[in-house]
Amino acid sequence: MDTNRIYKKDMVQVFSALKKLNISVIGQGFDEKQRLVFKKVSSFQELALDEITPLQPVKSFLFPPTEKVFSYAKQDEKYQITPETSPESSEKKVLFGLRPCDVHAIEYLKKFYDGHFPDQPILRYLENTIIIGIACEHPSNACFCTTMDISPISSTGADVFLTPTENFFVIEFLTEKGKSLQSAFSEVLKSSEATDVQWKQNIETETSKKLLEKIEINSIKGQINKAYDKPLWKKYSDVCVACGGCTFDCPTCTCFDMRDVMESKKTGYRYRAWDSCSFASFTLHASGHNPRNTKMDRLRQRIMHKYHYTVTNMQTWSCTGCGRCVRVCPVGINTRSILKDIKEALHE
Amino acid sequence: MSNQPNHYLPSFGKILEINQENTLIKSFVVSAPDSMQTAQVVPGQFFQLSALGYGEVPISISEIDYNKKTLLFCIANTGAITAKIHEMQPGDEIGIRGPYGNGFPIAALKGKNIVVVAGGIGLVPLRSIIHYSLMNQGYFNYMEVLFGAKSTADFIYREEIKQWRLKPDTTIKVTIDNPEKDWNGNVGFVTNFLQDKCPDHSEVLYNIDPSFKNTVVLVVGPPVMYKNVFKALEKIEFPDKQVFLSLENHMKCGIGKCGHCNCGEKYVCLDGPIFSWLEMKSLPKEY
Amino acid sequence: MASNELVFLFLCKSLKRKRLIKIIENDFPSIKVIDIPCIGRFNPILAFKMITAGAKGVLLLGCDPGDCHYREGNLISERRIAVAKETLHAFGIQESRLQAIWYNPGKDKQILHDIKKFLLDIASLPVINLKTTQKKEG
Amino acid sequence: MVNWTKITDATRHYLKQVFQSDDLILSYTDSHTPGMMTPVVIRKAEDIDSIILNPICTQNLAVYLSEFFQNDIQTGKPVKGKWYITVKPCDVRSVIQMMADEQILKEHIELIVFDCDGTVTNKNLKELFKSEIRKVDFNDHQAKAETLLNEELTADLSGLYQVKCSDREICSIPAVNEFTFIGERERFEFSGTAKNTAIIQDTLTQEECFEKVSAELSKCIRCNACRNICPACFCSDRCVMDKPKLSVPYITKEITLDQIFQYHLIRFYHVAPNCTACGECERICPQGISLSIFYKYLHRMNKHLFGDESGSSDSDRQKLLSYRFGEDLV
Repeated sequence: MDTNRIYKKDMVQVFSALKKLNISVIGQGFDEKQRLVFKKVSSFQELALDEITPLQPVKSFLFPPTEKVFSYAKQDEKYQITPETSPESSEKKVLFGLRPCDVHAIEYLKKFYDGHFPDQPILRYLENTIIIGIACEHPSNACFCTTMDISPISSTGADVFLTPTENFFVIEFLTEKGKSLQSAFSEVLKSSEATDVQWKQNIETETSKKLLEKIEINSIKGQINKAYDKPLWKKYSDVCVACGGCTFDCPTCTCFDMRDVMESKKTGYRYRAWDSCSFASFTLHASGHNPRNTKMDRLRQRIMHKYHYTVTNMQTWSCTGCGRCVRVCPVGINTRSILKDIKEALHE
Repeated sequence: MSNQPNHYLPSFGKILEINQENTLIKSFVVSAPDSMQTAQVVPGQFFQLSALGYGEVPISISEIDYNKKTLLFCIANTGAITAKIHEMQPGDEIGIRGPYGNGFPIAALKGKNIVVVAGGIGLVPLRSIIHYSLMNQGYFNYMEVLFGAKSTADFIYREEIKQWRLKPDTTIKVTIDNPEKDWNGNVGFVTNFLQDKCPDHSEVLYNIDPSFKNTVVLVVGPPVMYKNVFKALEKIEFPDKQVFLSLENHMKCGIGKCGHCNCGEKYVCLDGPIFSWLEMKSLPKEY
Repeated sequence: MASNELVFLFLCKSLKRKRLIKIIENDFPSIKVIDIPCIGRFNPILAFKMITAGAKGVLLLGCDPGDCHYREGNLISERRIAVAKETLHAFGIQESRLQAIWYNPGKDKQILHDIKKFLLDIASLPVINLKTTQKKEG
Repeated sequence: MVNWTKITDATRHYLKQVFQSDDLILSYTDSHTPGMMTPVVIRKAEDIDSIILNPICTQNLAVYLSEFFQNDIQTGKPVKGKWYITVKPCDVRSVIQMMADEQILKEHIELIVFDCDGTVTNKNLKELFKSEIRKVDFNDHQAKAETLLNEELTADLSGLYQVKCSDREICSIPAVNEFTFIGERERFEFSGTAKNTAIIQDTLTQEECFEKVSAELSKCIRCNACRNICPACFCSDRCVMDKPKLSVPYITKEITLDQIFQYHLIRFYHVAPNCTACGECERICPQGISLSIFYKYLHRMNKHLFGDESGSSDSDRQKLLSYRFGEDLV
């Protein structure tokens, strides 16, 4: 693998080169209220790479919270349909400095929205996105990526991968898409030294010291549905307030709702908006029957979907251990403890 | 990737004919949009119909005319969107996406005895298979339709049922839940037909094929009804892989993305809506 | 009249409405009149929706307290409107955009005078059309 | 000054004495999420020892009450036994208001109020320690934390309490209901430093206020979290926000500024008469919207308009639902 060095002081040039190529950069930084978010950044200084990953996932730039699907107009008793393609979807963008967990989440989104019936609007977003991953040095106290088989230095899924050191990044161009960016970096790329291989390893050892203890759940992979009838769900659903925060802040949650809006007698549009399996209305039939009638059913559905159903359907966890659900939960339900409890319940 | 078609855009069919089946249900004959390949539509599949400005609902196909390229939908007025569809007139355009879902395993049903168990509006998706048997004489060995409704007012397809009765190798049995004055037919739930002690019990299960080897049961109805049908079938030890059911979960996209119809590992819109009883046993009880 | 000058007027059915509506529609083309069975049936949620979508104001015309055909419809709504106005104020939206006036049926002159006053009250207020306001990134 | 170990022990001790089978306890326990407690429903006497009380017991347990009662209505079983609920002084009002609104049966509820100097959220803790923490313990105003690299940190909590804890009025317990007080003092008195946080509706002009509100609300992602945690929002699945059967809905699910405004206007209008300013909506918001700018104003409005504060009486239903002929209007 070709590795190079790029000095942090030279990043100014990279950013102006990207601007010239009409590529916008999205990365984590502080907004005007000093909240850590993913946002459009115009300079390297705006990035806050030394913080933990923001609570709101980067998914909203690829799968917008609300998006028009099409608009319609009725003329002479005939409908005209115009598909709505938001300009952002065809805009070339770089996601700068995504942690391995978030990179994996985008990999999952790609896999999920493709398939027999590809979701064309979202795939267009993904197609125009180049991911620059970064080795994770700053885990939060809720992170459990190693539990989900993701190493803090894993570069799978990224187009370009950075390993941060004090003054420079060790940079690897991994895919064709990533190599298309090379021209923006070319002027400031410095050749790397033999010792640069070591940096990644250093970060792994340093970060794993900070991470919480890994739960070995590979031994129960594919068998989690056996815990379906165990009493552990009641314990968590008793206190769950079904706020939906965990699903809205999850980088791999994919569900949405589609509804229509009538603007006038003859025009209107259909939009889609994020939806959450935590809500009772999610599965409610028109007849009033609700397949998942209790909060327990809905909490179990979320966990089962992430740790069992996608494992059988797509051979992957749909969880990256980013810890956002733990950080956002207002009543302190810890997904990590649920996994622990499942494991215990299965070994009884 | 992005040059692929956008599956969320509906095409349009024209409503040719509307019949009031009963107070709640209307049937709509819709000409299929040109882009749709009607030859591939299988009984048991469903379409996403939209009343633009109100929304979209999944509706099972109840009859396909392969020659005229028309589709028949029977729609109950239960919500805002179906109410709007009910207001439509012949000549109006209706948004259609589909067909989606797997449909009944028609090939595997060839030469079998078919027992159709329908509760109320559940007859709608099953009508497509009854119609299929009318169009393809001799495709099935014997067909028996067991239909249960709340009252005589809930009957649908009155004319068609008369025609079905005339057909050889076909029995139709009808029952209502509540006794009524002018009704001298069966009273009770549709599950009664499956029980031995019922005087008018199922022809196929008890006389034609008591070994159940060459018989398939197709069930559609509300959750309470099919759960009871399963119980009745369990009692007579009917093999579970020969029972098929159409699930009706809440759906939004129809193509396995929106997540509403997810039940266990299956997405009802992709892997269903037709499931065998055997498959259903492996699913969590969330239907 | 341009739609950005829109004012909605909800009218209680018990007021002699046919003649009144005609006069109002003649005199004030910016007003869209909607009649409802009783002002007590008016849900302030509608007013929120109208005001945030570009209507300048919402005016309710109901019967005098005590005169209500349904006994206490207008009294209940007075409370609702008081809370709704405060809610608007909490969001930084001028509470004068939502007003209720109570009348004896027949006093048309007084009604027209007060409608004029209401229109004058809100004349200087800007139109809030959040539908066209873009949401900020983030 | 509150000694948390003593309070926890005293609570456990008291509950062990009174608890009988069929009773139910709502309290707090460790969540395994650093800096966060989790509510717990205790149905067995041996679980009482899992109760832990400390300044990060931020959740308002009142929100669970209506749901448990609803469940009982659903199953048709009568409410058996007593319900013990350990609450902070600020949450007492929420419970009382729910009693007044006939959401819960007062004869089944026993309130156990524990002493409190103020609560801190995990956001506050992060500000305090300026690093990710693995574990945190409390005593008096002192917090002792372990970082991810197992370094020990200690810090003083006073002055860092939640926004709502700066309001003396919210803490005072209305003298309408019987309750058991657990603490070293005779009765609860607010001892924190009251920061008089001004309400923006007073300090800013209306235009500035609207600007500020728009800026705050534009971050909303319509996740409904503020509705679902609100003890005053007890409509649960009958909420107007997700009524699917309305052909022309009052509100769509879009996340555009007009729908966000509509959502919050509807929500605050609906809860205005029974909001007790418990501050849960602000704490829970995943987008960090300071919803206190609304509830503070509406809480005060309630007092001005209707004369008494919500949550100060367990028999007066909220004013919008309880009009009686001949009563003063506002």
